[in-house]
Amino acid sequence: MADPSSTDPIIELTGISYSYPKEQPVLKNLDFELRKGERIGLLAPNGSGKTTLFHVIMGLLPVSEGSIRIFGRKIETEKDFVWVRRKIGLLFQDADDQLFSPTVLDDVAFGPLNMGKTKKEALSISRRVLSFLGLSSFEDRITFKLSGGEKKLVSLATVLSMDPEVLLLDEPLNGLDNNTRIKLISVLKTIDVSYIIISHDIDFLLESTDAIYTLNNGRIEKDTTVYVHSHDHAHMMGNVPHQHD
Amino acid sequence: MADPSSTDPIIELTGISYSYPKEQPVLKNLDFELRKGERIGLLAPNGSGKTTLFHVIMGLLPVSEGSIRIFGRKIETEKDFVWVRRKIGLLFQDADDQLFSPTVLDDVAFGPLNMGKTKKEALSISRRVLSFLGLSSFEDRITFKLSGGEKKLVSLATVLSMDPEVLLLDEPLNGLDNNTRIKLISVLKTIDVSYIIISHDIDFLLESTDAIYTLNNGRIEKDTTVYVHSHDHAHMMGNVPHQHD
Amino acid sequence: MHISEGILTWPVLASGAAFAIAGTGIGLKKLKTEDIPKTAILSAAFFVASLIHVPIGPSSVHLILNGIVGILLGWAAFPAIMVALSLQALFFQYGGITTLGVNTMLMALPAVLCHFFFHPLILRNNQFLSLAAGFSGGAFSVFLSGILMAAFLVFAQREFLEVSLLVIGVHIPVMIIEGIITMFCIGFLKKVQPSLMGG
Amino acid sequence: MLQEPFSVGNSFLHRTDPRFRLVSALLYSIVVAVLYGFFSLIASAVFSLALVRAAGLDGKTVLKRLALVNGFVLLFLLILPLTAGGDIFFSIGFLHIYQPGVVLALQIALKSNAIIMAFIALVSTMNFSTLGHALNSLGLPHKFVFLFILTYRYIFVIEQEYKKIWRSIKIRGFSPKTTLHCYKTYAYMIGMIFVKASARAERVYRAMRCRGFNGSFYTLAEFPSSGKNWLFLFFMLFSTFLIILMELYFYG
Ligand SMILES: Nc1ncnc2c1ncn2[C@@H]1O[C@H](COP(=O)(O)OP(=O)(O)OP(=O)(O)O)[C@@H](O)[C@H]1O
Ligand SMILES: Nc1ncnc2c1ncn2[C@@H]1O[C@H](COP(=O)(O)OP(=O)(O)OP(=O)(O)O)[C@@H](O)[C@H]1O
Ligand SMILES: [Mg+2]
Ligand SMILES: [Mg+2]
Repeated sequence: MADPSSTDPIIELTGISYSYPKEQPVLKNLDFELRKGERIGLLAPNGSGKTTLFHVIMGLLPVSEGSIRIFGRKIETEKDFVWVRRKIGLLFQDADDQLFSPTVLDDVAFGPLNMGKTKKEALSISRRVLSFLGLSSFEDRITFKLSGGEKKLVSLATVLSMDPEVLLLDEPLNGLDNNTRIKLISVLKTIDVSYIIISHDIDFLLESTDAIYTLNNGRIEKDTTVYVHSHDHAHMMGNVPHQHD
Repeated sequence: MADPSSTDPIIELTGISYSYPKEQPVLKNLDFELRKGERIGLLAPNGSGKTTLFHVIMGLLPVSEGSIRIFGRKIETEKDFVWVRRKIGLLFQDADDQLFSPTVLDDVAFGPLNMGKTKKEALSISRRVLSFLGLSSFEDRITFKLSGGEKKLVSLATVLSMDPEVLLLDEPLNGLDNNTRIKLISVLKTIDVSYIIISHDIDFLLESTDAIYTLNNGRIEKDTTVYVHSHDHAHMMGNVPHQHD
Repeated sequence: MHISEGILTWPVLASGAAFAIAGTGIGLKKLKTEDIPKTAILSAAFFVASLIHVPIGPSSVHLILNGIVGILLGWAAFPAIMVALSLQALFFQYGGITTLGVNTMLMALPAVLCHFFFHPLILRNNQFLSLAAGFSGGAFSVFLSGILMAAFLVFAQREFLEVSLLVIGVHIPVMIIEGIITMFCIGFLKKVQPSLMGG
Repeated sequence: MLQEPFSVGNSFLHRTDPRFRLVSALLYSIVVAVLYGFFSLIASAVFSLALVRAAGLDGKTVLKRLALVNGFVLLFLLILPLTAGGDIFFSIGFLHIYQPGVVLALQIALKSNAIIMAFIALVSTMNFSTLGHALNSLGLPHKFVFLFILTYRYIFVIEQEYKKIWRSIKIRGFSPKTTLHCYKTYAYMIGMIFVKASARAERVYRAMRCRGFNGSFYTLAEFPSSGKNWLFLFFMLFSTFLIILMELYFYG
């Protein structure tokens, strides 16, 4: 991978402030930059504004101050953000929020259709993405009835079908069982996009990103804390109840 | 702590089967026992029926077959379950489901009021529980504006204010940051109740329970798999991006 | 679709209230306690629908959805709609106390009729028939509400004739949009959660 | 999006027993709804305004609400003077402004605003748990109150589901147009809101049952029976009665 600092910035936030109506500011004069090829982790306490930051980047929350540049272009109006949303894919914190069509195929094809693809193109793109994620057999499943892990993977498919150049992943492993985690991690290793991952799981971040940032007092900071880091060893749990400390 | 196997069973399930209307059975001829003082973990894949099991114990889903005994008493009618719900507290998987009153204090006092306490008693119980959880300043916050972690703690307060003898905790750590996790774990260590915890986090279960079970094909089994278990060492992450494998 | 406070005369207000109370009484009687949460959901959805604007040409209209509420609830549409309208009055001061009866009538009566005409057709296994019934239900209920509204106005005051005609005219495009949306929505529910459609 | 800006406050009205407020609001509104005389109409508009002042509400917010609600009234104000017939008030070119139309339109405007202001001052100043409590103790059918309270709770659930689905639709490049694809998307969104909200409704109801809910509502809000409540009721009834007298004297 090329040294990121030498490549073009994809996302540039300067002096961003955001507060929910009638609340204290959540983001305060925040600066941030993501360059092509970078893979960044974001680890910060509950309520510190991580999700808010992602939603600001996508133009889902209107900032009061500061400037946003995406691929060098200044983003100001809703129309600009419509363009941004084709370049950047957001995986919501809660997979339940992402799916709304009756079947999986409908949902994955929704993005491409909005981008002006014909039905045929949209279908072939969707099938390709589903098969890449090993979800080909899911086409006709009812989205509402998928299990938590399945919903997460299909949500990722709906994002990937728009062929984004950057991914924003908001707690992608949340509530997933071990098999689904492993699958998701291997997918992240395969696809060739820049991404930012929000997670509370330091081991996962250490494994899948190149740098970890944190959010503190509404600003993004490089993370300089010492982490307790895990090394694995095998351990038998079983018929005999026993205690750990 | 007394050896649990010698104490009275609190929850006894025998031959329980449950299927959602027009679906395949989720629980099939399931047997399970929880004794006083026991602390049990339940680790099983997404969709295997863990949440369903908890809801069956609380009488929220009517079983078609099998028998339920709580504190030795045979539970059959809705009236029996009303009694059960005073003894057993359920923390829902999704905190959004649990909070429905406008303010935190209203919500925490809801249970005691329904149990026939006077307003004054209900208030003093609620304040006591909130202060025990370090949430005293939350009293007048609007429940649906809390952050994810705050909602979880307040949900726990609504359960504890009913003074249950057993807790059923459905993925209590889900989406919580490290500080909130530590807080919750320390609360679990302080309170003197038996509990069952559903979680996908093996480290957490190893630390806070005495035995781990799994759900397989609709039945509960003692878990005999070998777990990769973590030992901690300090690790510095910081200004210099670096890679792990 | 509301008639505001202060427009109708007392005989119209009183008879509207009387009919609405009767309808709500029947609805409550038929409503089983364990079905109240489901009814409340539809009532809340009816409330929120009025905040959703759909585009039509360069302009937009807000949704009404009394057709689908009626199809799914039957007589329970009366209490559901009355509750939703009370809350709208509480939150936005749309409608109001004295017009609650009239407004409930003009929304709920078409909804209940819709249930009796179209629900059996929608339950059929014939895809085309159920979609057609969905469209007709959505369009019919809005149309009838428009007619009822006009009728209430004209009963109150002969001079309201022109306003009434305008009201009916405005509702024609809304009718078509509600028809289309109800149709797709029924298709969605039949596929995703048939149990919501009742049996 | 959904807010109850008037329910917070500590005015005398906020502290009055909600049952007394509801009953007096109902009686007062019914009386105003049937007024015709300008004297009594203006008097009641002034009285309602005084109530709003007494409730100590933010004037700007109240005005915004009134402006919104007056849309329908505006329709009458614009059309009636042109179409009502009868005596011509004055003419602009070929446009005749009819006197009965002007009178009717003005009556409507005054009545509407008087009733709405009273409603804001007396009823919108309750939060929902007090309102539910009031409805309960006024003897409304149990099922109705239960439905009312649950609906209130679910409005926020549905609003949240709506916002979330809408976000998801937006990030996938959707922009509303008059096309079938667009209407279908709206229909799917509404269908999904129904389905998800029902599932959540079911779970919230379970959570309520877990905490011993059995259909009756208790509230922490205290409204001790005090002479002040009765004094308030008497004052409201007396004012309403005065307005009736005015109507009879000047119009009847
Ligand atoms: N719609 C909203 N209205 C008002 N305040 C909000 C809203 N959404 C979030 N907040 C508040 O903004 C702050 C930041 O929320 P955000 O969801 O961005 O946090 P987060 O870092 O993603 O937390 P978590 O780890 O729990 O997901 C919190 O204090 C939260 O309570
Ligand atoms: N209301 C429902 N109607 C129909 N099927 C349901 C319903 N709720 C759950 N199921 C199905 O029952 C099965 C078990 O669900 P349950 O929620 O108990 O799983 P779980 O083990 O808690 O999973 P997770 O780890 O994702 O929380 C799943 O296949 C699920 O799709
Ligand atoms: Mg978040
Ligand atoms: Mg679960």
